[in-house]
Amino acid sequence: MSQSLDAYLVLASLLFCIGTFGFLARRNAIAMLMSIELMINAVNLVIVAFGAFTPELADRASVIALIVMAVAAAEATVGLAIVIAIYRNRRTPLVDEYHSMRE
Amino acid sequence: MSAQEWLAIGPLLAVFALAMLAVVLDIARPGRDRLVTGVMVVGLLGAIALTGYTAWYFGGGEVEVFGGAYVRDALTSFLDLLFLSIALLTILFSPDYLHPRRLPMAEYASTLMFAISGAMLLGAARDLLVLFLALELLVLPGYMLAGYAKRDGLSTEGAIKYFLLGSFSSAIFLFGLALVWGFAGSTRIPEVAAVLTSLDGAVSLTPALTMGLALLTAGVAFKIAAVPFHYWTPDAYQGSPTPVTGYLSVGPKVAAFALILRLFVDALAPLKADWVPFIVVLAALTMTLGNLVALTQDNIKRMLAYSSIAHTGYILVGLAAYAAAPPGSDTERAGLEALLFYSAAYSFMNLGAFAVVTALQKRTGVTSQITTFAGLGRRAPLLGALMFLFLLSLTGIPPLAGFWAKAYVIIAAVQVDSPWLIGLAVLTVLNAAAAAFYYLRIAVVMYMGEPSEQTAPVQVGRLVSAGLVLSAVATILIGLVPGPVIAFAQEAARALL
Amino acid sequence: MALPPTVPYFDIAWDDLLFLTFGGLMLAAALGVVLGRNIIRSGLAMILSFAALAGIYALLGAPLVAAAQVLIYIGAISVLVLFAIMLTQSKSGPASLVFHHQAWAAALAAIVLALLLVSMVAGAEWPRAVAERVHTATGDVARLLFDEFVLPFEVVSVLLLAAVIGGVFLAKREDTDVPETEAGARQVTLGSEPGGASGRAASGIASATIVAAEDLGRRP
Amino acid sequence: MTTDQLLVTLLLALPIGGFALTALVGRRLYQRAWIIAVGAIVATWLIAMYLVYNTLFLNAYGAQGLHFTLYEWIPAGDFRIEANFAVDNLTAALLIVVCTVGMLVHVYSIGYMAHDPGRWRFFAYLNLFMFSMLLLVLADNFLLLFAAWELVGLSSYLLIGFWYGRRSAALAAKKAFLVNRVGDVGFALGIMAIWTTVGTLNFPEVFERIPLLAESGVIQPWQMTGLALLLFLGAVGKSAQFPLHVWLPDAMEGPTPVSALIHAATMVNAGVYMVARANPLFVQSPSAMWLIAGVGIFTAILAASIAFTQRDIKRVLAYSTLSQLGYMFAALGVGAFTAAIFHLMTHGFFKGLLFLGSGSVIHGVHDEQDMNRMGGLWRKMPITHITMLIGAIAIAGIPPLAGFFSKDEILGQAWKNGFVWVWAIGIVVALMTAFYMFRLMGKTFYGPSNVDPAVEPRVHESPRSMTVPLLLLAIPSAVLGVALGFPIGAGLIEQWMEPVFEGANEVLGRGQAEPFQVLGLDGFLAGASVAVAVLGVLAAMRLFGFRVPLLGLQAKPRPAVVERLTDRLRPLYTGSFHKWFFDDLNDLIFVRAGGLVARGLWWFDVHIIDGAVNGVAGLTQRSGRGLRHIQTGRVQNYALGIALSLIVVAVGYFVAGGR
Repeated sequence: MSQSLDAYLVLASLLFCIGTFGFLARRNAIAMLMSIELMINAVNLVIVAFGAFTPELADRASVIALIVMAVAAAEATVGLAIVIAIYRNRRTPLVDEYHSMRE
Repeated sequence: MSAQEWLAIGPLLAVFALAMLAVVLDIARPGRDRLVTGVMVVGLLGAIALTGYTAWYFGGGEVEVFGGAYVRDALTSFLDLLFLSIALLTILFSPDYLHPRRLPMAEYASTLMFAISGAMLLGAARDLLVLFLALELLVLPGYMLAGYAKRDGLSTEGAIKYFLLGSFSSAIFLFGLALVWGFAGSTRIPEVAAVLTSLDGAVSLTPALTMGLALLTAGVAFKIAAVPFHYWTPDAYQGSPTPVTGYLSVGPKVAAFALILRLFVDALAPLKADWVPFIVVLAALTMTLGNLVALTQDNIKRMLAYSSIAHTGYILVGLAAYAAAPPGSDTERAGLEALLFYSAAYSFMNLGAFAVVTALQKRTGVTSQITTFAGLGRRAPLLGALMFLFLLSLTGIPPLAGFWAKAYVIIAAVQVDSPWLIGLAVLTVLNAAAAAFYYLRIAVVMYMGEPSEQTAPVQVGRLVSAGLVLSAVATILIGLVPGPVIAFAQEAARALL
Repeated sequence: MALPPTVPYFDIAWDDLLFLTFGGLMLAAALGVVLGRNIIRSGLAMILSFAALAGIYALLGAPLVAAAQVLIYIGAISVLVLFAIMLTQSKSGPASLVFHHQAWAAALAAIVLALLLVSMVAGAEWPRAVAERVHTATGDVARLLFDEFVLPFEVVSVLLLAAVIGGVFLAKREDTDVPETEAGARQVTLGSEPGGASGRAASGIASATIVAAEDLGRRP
Repeated sequence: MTTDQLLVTLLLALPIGGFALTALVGRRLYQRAWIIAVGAIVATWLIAMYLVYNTLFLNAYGAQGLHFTLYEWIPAGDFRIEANFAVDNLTAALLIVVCTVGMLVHVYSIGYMAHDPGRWRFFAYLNLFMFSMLLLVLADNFLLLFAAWELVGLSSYLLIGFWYGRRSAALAAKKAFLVNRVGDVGFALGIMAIWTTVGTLNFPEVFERIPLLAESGVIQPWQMTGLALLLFLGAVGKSAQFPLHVWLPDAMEGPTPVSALIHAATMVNAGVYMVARANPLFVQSPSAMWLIAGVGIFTAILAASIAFTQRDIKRVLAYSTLSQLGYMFAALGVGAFTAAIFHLMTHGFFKGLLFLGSGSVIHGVHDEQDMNRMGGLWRKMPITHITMLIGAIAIAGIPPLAGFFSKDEILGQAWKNGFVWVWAIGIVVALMTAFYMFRLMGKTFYGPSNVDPAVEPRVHESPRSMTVPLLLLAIPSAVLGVALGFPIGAGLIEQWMEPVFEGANEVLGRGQAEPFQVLGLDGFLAGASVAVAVLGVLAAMRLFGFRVPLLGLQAKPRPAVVERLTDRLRPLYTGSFHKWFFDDLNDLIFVRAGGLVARGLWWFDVHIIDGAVNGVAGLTQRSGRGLRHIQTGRVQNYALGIALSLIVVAVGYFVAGGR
């Protein structure tokens, strides 16, 4: 099982969908952000898994995974900064209460 | 690295340098907004000159840098010039909006430069990983620009909506990239294309590629704001500070099309028969819904947001024409040319329209309701005339840029011998006609509406005037003498095929 | 001491056991993240999930990635997230309503997406994949980073710089008093005087901002 | 570039240069803002006349005319589009009308707009319009024609809305633009269809290949009909035919010279010109021709019936224009292309004259347009009176003035080509035309004065810059018919147009026109049209008054009789007076229903997810999770929309990938 690429991919897919669910269902901006982190981690798992089972990708997968982590860090920084900024205006982290613009 | 290679990445390095210079200047001389603006304008003009020189130096040839991850060809130069012009115009339009609201220029300029460098990198990347990074470098600063008026509830609301949905779509896009990468075994685009070509249509789509394509399609459709992935656009556009809205409506959009060119047209071209139906459907939905909803809007920024969605649809028609044409045909190239030409024409006229809104909002407290424009034709005849010009071009009236852009796209679609594409062309014509309704509505309000009492005179700053004139001249010139732009677009399209 | 080749009684390989343990832990923790009613617990569950993922990376023979996972995610991102949670908690404690009312639809969408993804993965063939796991040499990774991937590496540094510059601006507290907001100025038309009306109309949001700022200032 | 090519280029360069210059420096010329614009147009006129002389009289460019390419728009591949122009006999005929009326309107405007502070803008727009119109008649390919088509629409928009401070003017301008836009869609689609079927847009090549393609069956008859009808839709919009006629009467909100230039003599003729230009295409589809004839003659009678009861002098003329344009389309439809162009020319002159005359009247009575507040003006405005009388006789179709020849030609051809019903309706329209024109004359110039007593003493003849153009226009209105149309069926116009419509006539099976027989069918037809015209004139004279001082002829108006007639025909009167309720109908169908559809779709966009979500929310509440009512948060809705779309796309790929 641990020797099969498919197993890791299935695992990653499930993690991705859990993240998707969290993103679609949670009201808290930070919870949504965490869900996105889960999704990105799922993709990273896919990348590392490919590397582990494909000789010419083996080293490259590690590099790519590291870079994706850095991107995720940058994204988290920006996201949290925006969350803090809007919290100052609205006093709530609940995204569904930001609805001044619609239609 | 050889001197040639340094020259090839020169424009990109220049923009990076500008981004950092803005911050350094602010540290050395805090609060000197005009200094920052001046340095940015001069720097961007220099970067434009450098890009022009580079384009001339390399001509139709191409140079690969970083072992093939970065390429400087005609397409890169075309897009670089376009992005740099967008940056220059945005910088010109911004101080008049930021200053009265006490928003600092340095961080703004720096963030904008980072975003532009991301856009430029998107147009030059021949590596899946670089494409992803460039995309993030484009959009992350974009989120921050959207929320730049951080004390403004609407701005931060737009930013968080844009950020959350954008990150969601980035994750989807990344998943797609990973699957394609795992299948093809390389991040380099030529190698990916080679692997996909070797499939040779025997098995058209393996399950892995199917899912990869689906995720990638959804990802890029979000970035260009194609219906039904467009939901973020109106809110993000309405909330953002107006000059940022102008930038968002062209910069990230054209850059996302650059991504499409490098990814779908370059790497995934062997599968184009598989993805073209989705482009056709997206184009049809996008232009129709964008136009219909724009008809009902009362907020000018929101109206222009929906209108920009409609324009995305028109640009997609060019892509569809490329994808539906038989490989290697002239028609194939015509589609790409139309896409590039439309992007260029659209950038100038749309930025111009937003710049007029920005100019009106120099005074704080001026809303972006359509009533803001009431009587503008009499209060500020020149500003009104310019707005009218941009609106006419957006409507597609000859001889302005917008007319040829639409004509080009339509002709490219019609040339493809396919009922679907002809249907799409017909739909484009119908949509272009319908669009006149809401563009003219603004014109009528401008010339007919009664301005409210005690209207203060409209004052247009020098920088904004310069930017407006530049946009107007570009809109008129591209319309009157489209030849050079088309020739350039042709060369750029040839670089892809 | 040598372990038996398979797990006693269960007759599965040790690797498989680790895989199941880490995988199960990761998914369970992830579910905890999205389902947890208390946002702080969600944050802690996320750390657990990331840690389990680091274990899987190690199992996959990518120790460098595993190490980075621990350092970057658990060390940096999670802490950042926890800080943000602290900063944005209203005094009434965790929101009593965790899910948006479309949670059912969201669950349905996620399940359909999972079905699609899993069926794809099950049916997929990867032309380059081999049956046996291959191991990564850390030295090669470093070499690649400065050779084939030098451009991405440089771009990442620019990206982080951009994020920091913008992020600091957005998150830092302002000393200025009256915010100029379009939301506040909604009812104000073109003709009104610049100072008075728009300022008055915006005062609601202004006070909210000031309260928020004070509140933040009081926190450790 | 040869001299002639240079001249054609100048023909375009002068007006656009005049536009640019006037726009730039016109404001600083104050009272003399007209100087550049009028100078440019006079020069244009001289060049145009030289070209016309070369083309029509010297036949200097051969039967095919002068064709040349100014520059190539896109110089590569099969994607080539050129800026190419042509001057042939048809173009020359149009140049006569466009340039002459255009020049006279420019001169007239010097006086008419003398007191308007925005006059520099007006002259700039006028020049822009002249450029567009010249581009339209000179263009030698469909795309260029389309560009000019849009440009005349734009300049017409600017001119109708010239007094944009008036709400009605701005609305009329918008209406004109948008209604035209509907027609343009058809035109654009037609051009696309030509591109796909023929593979080129250049006129000579398209018209050469079309008959061959039709013969070989590459283009099926139904496709040909569709093609023709799409193009015709464009013509319907621009030339204001039923049902897109609604914009023209409203367009009278523009300054009167504009009405004369654009809405009588030039732009509205663009549709007629285009159909005539594309005659090789239209003759391939008999059913399309039949429809064109039907639409034309229906518009003619509809508009004439409305003109009966209108009170606004310009509106009467506007409906009369519609009606005459209807005649032209009827002529095109029955295959009488030459007659259509002939009528286009004569109508351009006498309707331009009538409009300018009405402008003079309005100017004289201080901006009053209601005919019930005029009367007795013949004595105070003698030149205006005489010239308008010439115009009225011309349009009524009384020989030997211009209208008789062209109108008779149309009616005669309709009968001879087997369209007796067109002839029958046409003859009724002729009766009505004569009647309402002399109703206009009676109410305005004869009869007792109803002018506002405050204004009465100050009523005066217009300045010379206005009366001279009237006099100059009266000449062609009087003699053009004889000059071109006599002898009937073999006049100059027939010779000129013969090479243009040769192919079409061949397809329709027309041989050489037979000589006119006074005692045969020709005589009967001519007699009939003269008879009805005279009848109409006499009836109007009896009811609304008449006076010819030299001959001692005079008649008093009989308002009582008019009143009685009106009462007896009340429903007809009401219908006519309210323009048969077309505007209300349009409002109902297009504005209301269109708005409804748009709103519905907008609602769909905004609420579809909401709706689904709210449904789910209701379900959730019932299932007892105790969720409180929350306001709808958008981001999650958006995200769900994106996720669902992703699923649809993925499923789509799975299904499509299975091929």
